[in-house]
Amino acid sequence: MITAAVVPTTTWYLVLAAGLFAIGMIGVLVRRNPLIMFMCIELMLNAVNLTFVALATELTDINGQTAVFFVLVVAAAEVVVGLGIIVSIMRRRQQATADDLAALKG
Amino acid sequence: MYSAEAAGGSTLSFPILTALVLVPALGGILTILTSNRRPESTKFVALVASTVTAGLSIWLLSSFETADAGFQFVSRHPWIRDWGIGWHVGVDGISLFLVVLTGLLFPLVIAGIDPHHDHKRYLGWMLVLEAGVMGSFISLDLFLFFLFFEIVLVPMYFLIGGWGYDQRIYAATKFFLYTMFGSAFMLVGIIATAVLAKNSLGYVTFDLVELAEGAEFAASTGRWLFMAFAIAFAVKVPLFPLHTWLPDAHTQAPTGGSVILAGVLLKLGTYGFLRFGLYLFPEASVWARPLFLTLAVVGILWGAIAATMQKDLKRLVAYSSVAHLGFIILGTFAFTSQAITGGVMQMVNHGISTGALFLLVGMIYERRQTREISQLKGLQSVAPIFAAAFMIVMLSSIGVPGLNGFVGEFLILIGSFGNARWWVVVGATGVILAALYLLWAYQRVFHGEPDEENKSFAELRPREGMLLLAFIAPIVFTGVFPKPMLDRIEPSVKALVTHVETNTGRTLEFEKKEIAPVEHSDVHSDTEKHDTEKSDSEGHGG
Amino acid sequence: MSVVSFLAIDPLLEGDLLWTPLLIVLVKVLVVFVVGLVATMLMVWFERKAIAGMQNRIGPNKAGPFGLLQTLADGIKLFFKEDLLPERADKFVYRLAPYLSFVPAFLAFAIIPLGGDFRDGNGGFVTWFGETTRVQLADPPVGVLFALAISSIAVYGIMLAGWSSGSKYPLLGSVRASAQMVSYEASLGLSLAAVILVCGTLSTSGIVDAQSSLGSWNLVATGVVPFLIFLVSATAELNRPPFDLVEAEQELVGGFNTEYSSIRFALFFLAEFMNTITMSAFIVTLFFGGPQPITIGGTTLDIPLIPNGLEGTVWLLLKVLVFLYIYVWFRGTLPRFRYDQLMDLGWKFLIPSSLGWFMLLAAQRLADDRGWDQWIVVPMSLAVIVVAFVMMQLAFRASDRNREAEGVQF
Amino acid sequence: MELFVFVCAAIMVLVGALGVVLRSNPVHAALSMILTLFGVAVLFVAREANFLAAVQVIVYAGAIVVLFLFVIMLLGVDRAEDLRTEPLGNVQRPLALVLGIGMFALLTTAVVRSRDSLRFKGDGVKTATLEDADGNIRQIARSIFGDYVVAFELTSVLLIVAVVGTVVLARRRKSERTAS
Amino acid sequence: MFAAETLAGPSIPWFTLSPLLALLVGACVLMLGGSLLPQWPRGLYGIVSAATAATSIVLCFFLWDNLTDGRPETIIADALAFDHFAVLGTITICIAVLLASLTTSDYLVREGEDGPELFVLYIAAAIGGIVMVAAQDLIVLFLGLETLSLALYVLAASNRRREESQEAGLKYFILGGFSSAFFLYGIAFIYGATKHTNLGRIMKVLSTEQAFPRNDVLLLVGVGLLLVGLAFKVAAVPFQVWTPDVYQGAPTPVTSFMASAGKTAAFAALLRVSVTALESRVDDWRPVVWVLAVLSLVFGSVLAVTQTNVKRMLAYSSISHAGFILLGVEAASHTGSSSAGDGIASAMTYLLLYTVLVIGTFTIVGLVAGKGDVGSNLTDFRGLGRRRPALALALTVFLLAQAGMPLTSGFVAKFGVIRAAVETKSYAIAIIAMLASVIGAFLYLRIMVSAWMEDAEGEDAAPPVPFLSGLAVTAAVAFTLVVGIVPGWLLDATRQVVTLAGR
Repeated sequence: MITAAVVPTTTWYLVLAAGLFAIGMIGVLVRRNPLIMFMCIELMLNAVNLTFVALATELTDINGQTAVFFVLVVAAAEVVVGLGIIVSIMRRRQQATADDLAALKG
Repeated sequence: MYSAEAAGGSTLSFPILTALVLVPALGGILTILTSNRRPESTKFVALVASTVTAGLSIWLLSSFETADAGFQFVSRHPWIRDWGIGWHVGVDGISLFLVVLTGLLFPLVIAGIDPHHDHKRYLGWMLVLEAGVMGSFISLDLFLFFLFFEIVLVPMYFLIGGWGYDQRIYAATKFFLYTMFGSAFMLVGIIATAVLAKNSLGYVTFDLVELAEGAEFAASTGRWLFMAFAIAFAVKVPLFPLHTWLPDAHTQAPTGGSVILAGVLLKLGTYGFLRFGLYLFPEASVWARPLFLTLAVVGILWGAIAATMQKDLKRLVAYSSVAHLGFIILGTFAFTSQAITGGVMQMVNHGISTGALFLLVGMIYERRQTREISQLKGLQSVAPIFAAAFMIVMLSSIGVPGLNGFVGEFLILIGSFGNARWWVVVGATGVILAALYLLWAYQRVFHGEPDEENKSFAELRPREGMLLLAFIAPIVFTGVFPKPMLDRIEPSVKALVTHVETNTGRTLEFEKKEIAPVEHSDVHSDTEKHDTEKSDSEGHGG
Repeated sequence: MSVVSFLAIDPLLEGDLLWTPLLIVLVKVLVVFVVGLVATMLMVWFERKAIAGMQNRIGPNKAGPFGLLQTLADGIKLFFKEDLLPERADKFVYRLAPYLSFVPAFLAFAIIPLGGDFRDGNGGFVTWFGETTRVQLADPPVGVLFALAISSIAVYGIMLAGWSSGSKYPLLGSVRASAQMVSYEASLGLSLAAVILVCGTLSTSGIVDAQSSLGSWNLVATGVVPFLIFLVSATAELNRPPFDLVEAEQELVGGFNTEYSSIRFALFFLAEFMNTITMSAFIVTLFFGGPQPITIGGTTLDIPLIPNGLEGTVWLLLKVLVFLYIYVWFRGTLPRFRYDQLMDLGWKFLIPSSLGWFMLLAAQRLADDRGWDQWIVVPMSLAVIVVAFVMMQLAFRASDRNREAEGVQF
Repeated sequence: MELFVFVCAAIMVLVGALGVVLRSNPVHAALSMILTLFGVAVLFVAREANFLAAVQVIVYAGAIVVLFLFVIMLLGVDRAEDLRTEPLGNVQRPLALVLGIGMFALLTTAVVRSRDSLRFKGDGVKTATLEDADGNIRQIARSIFGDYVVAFELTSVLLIVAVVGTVVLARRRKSERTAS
Repeated sequence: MFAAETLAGPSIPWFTLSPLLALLVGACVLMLGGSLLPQWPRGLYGIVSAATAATSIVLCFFLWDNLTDGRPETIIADALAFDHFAVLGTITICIAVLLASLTTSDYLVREGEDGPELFVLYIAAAIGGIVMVAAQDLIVLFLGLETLSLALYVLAASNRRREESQEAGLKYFILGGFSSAFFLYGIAFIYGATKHTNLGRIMKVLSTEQAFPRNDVLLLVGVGLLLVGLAFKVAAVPFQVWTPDVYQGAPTPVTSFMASAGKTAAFAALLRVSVTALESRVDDWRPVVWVLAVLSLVFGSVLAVTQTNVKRMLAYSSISHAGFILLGVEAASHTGSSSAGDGIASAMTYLLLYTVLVIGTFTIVGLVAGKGDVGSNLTDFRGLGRRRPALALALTVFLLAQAGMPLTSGFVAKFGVIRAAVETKSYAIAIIAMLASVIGAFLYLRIMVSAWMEDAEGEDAAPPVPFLSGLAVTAAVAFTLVVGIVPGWLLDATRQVVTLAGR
């Protein structure tokens, strides 16, 4: 079978996570649909999770994994609240984008 | 010299200074609490409070030990122990007459000038203002001083903004921001002073006497700190080029406000220079001397020239204030006891005469609803007594011998001629200019044939006459017989000058033959002069 | 290595890869897949036949003996039908959805112990061709969670199918179905938690291993309540009657798959029946000892003639059949729920009850560990539950009143 | 094998993430996100975090994205937006790109530069073994109920907030309905 | 197959947690009561909520006394710190809950609504905030932060009749989530660099590590990300973009709560993390704080002046206040000097005083704005001095205090931080701060001018000030003045917050 000469190290994971984080960040900055922006935030959280898990193995310390567990809980709660807000605002106006929300200037 | 133990030559068991602050403050609160439906009760309360204060200040004057140079009636109580802040108050010859002036001016203003609307709030603010001013003059704690210094802003702001003329809000805001801008530096300076003094004192304190006598700063540190204080005072004085708020504030303020502003508020700055500049940072103030002398002279000339060009009578008086205060600063930074004594005298004199001038301008406005010089004409023929009163006050302001203005100005010029000759020479032209613009204004307003509108100009009413008399009496008395005042001022001033001399190791006094001190600082080093210019330009930038 | 360990902790895959074990694994995969398909076919036949019996009909009887090949025939027919693609459909998702529905159904089956010898501490291992293994496609260490994860993915198939059809009825049907599935997943998970609590492991083979005798079947060990809740939730999860609102023809035409036809429709159909089988097997695994033979008081009912290695499979089959019959029975007898009743049942009854029961078990467990007096613990926990229940009922009543008085929508 | 898994998962993650950012249709974006989530879950498994992988799928794929889809479908915002006409301004998009790349560069530098300095080691992460299949879970449990018990209890408050918050946001009174 | 080993959790000092537990009980009572008894008397929810907070405050006083004898310690597996710092923060946040509950009660009446939800959210947010204040572990801190933030998002969006409110909620939410991600990534990096999320252990690791050549890149990037996250929460420039919109859009009582409790918690966390865990890296993060402080001071004040809406003005002014508090943080960073503690003490004192001030101010703004928070423009304040002299006077006191006038608590607060800065020889920043406060003063003057010196076009009959709001305002004014006149006791007390647990 494949005798893998190259084994992905922790750094690979961390760089991948960094990439994911950056993509999420760009997404938040360029997209104007609040739902998508929100998804991008979730991507960023996922990048953090990946970082934690990769580090936990590298440091041989379980607490990194525990942290991910809490992040998952937080993400879930955040989604509930965030979608609640989005629904309550979009129920008024379909197709609201972040730029349309201009009742508040700035 | 000054020390906490030796202080208090005259001891009263009654905490008279504390009372001087508390009585008007409580009066102010009481005024606010009086019923809306009975305006006369409001005025009564306010009058009682201010009169009691006046009485107290007279009592203070009478029990003042003439020969004692130290602080008297000292009262000390810890307040915020954590920060080394205490209620430390006392008066000496320098502050005595300012306190008395404050005590006497307020009842006159309250009794004599009608604010036209919202009496209750007006009187309330007036009394709070009085408390603040009193507090500033008697504080011997840096923190306490700053506190009162700032508190004064609020009532003054409301007085100008609430009862002033058309541009009142602009003027009030300008006044507030300028002063606060200065205080910002002062607060940092105060804190830095206390904190840095910890190195030599071993503990943090804001006590003026302890700091002045005990703390030692490196020369450069002292200079920075001094400049921080100086900016605040320079704004308040106001010293050129920070004076631009003053004409606006004076012009837009209600008459009462103008009188108080000119009478006592501006003195906070000049007093501050003496008390917190010279006393606290002798070395630095000697170092900064050329700068301030120059600014003072420029202020004198600028004020005079600007006054000449004014069309508004009140603005003219306001600019004359700038010039007068330049003299006071000139005297202060001459560092001779004569000149400083003259400066202190002049503070009081200016308070009285310019206050009276504003009062008179206010009366003109009451009658004519205008202050434009061009609109006024020939008032002398319709209201001769009024014109006479105006004349006396104006002459006092010019500094004609026999009236109080002369004594102060003369002392300043004589005292500083020795060691600040060229500045004096230039500054003295300000006296001539003052005569010029005031007399010219008088001529335009009072001489000639009254036109239709000025025909009905009413003569001085008895009540107004009484009020003016209260101003004119001290003008004449001091002009003829200044000795009692000088006796009380001089010891403290001498002590102050000695303090400066011992701390700088230089002789400033009694070197009138030579222009030594000037050379002194010239000789001192070229770099130092350089520094002066630098901080000068920085002062402009700020 | 670690990836492998997730899919199957299997001695076969430890160390170097050799051909024999790989072959065994491949065979396992193939067998499970084929058995799955065939079982589905039979299940359809079984259901039709059984319901026909209940309704005094004959049912399919033409194709093959007893109509056994009817499903096959239907399948072939569907396979050759035209594949319709609605114009307003989101083409990619429309094509993807059936697979999203079909694949999880089979994946979930992978973790069910299909047999093996669990007696005498054997741990379910059997030895074939000199290799020791489990009769189970994969045994991930988080097996139960894996099942939950898979079942939560199954939602997507339905949801996306409805959405991508580009038509209102399928959309409504799919939203209904997925809401229903998400809701009941909560109570499903909570009753599952009771099992995990009692067994102390997440691995399915571990759970089976723990149920060595009738008394230690989780049905008994957890008290019957979690099982009942699980059964009800599972039925709802499967969108089967009486919770088959997805396909409420009167309201929604045909539900989420209205627009589908041909082989894609067949895939949904297949997935549904496959899910039923998987769920039954799962119930058996969790609560009825899976392939464990029935053991009462140390006496094991031994099926003669069948070797121990295969006997487990037979037991499993028997037990699963019971549940399959129960599902058919449900279908034949129970009327359909109304949607609000469905949600009320799920949120207001099943979830609180399963949570309450879980707490009770946990308290029990704690008391055991710490050696507390059971006579105090049990009444106290019961009292707490009763109080909570009463309060909840009061709250429901209050909210009903509010709804009427103020017109609160929710 | 490891490499293969990593590369596959990484591609899933990145393609999914790009899909979220670039796809114009919210539903497709959500589906892309599922791809990413699965990729991350696979990577979790590759890093011995079996429990987390399962939880990741259950919570994210099973609940979060479903909620997203619900919202998209309920609000009817599922039509594709034209990305070009998104009112972004001329500066913002390149600026965001630059920022994002800068962030990526920064983070990458950080992790690469410090790859040898991760020298603090803990007590070890238990992997699933034949003998102790639940080792990882037990370890996490010990950590949650030991060192992080406060955090765990706090999650209850967090969830209460979420629930109460949703009630606040969702509840409508008759008066509002008629008003709006 | 029962697990052989039983789990022995950490011991839990119940009494130490009592303020938190009291809040929790209060929230439960509100929720249960609210759902079980359909018709509560109006205002009762608010009173229960306020009483809960008051109980918590009282318990805090007991704890404070206990601590005076004992030493600060870390509790529950070192996850929470129990020290004066934490107790003071708890008191501050509870005061915010107390006052905001009172005013919210009237707000609900004004809006024609009722219900316990907002109060539950206040209390839950407070719990999150208190945990942040006491958190000795980054993960715990993060959860506290999220609890607080989520509650605030909802609160901001809670007025469903006003679109601005919901927009505020959405904006706050998106940007808040964004910043949380940064914060969390920072935690991950710090964890990577030190293997710990516990502040005390991080500190130990970092301080013992100094001996051999160190590679701090990961740690520093982590700290940077962490600071970005926290700077978002405290609304420091350049991470302030959300503040004006959210402050303006959110219901006014909520704004006041946000500005007080939210800021307190975030700043306390910032202080604790930076001073405890990152003590040995002060030189690295101090410049960041310095820059943040200066930018916040300058931009907060300058931008405030250009606004015409009072809520927006106050939002910008709160940014400027954040700059002031950062001044304290900066001072606290000079850990080597003997006066670093003054930074901590002064920042915490500032937060306490600002809490009361800002709630008082916003309460009055809310009362003036009236139903639907419509009238919060500067023009709406015209003639307030004539219509409602008492209210205008109270507003004046608050504004003067915010401007830092002597004899008000605002002066004590500013004096404290300036002093701390000066003691650590940060003269430049001290002067910038004072100048910023001058610019800020202009802003407060504008409001005062509107209230006192300009007259409204139409003299409408002013509705009376509702009782509970009046109570809150009176209490706040009294506190502001009392502290301004006799601050000694407070300073004596807050001096003790310097000793952080586990440091």
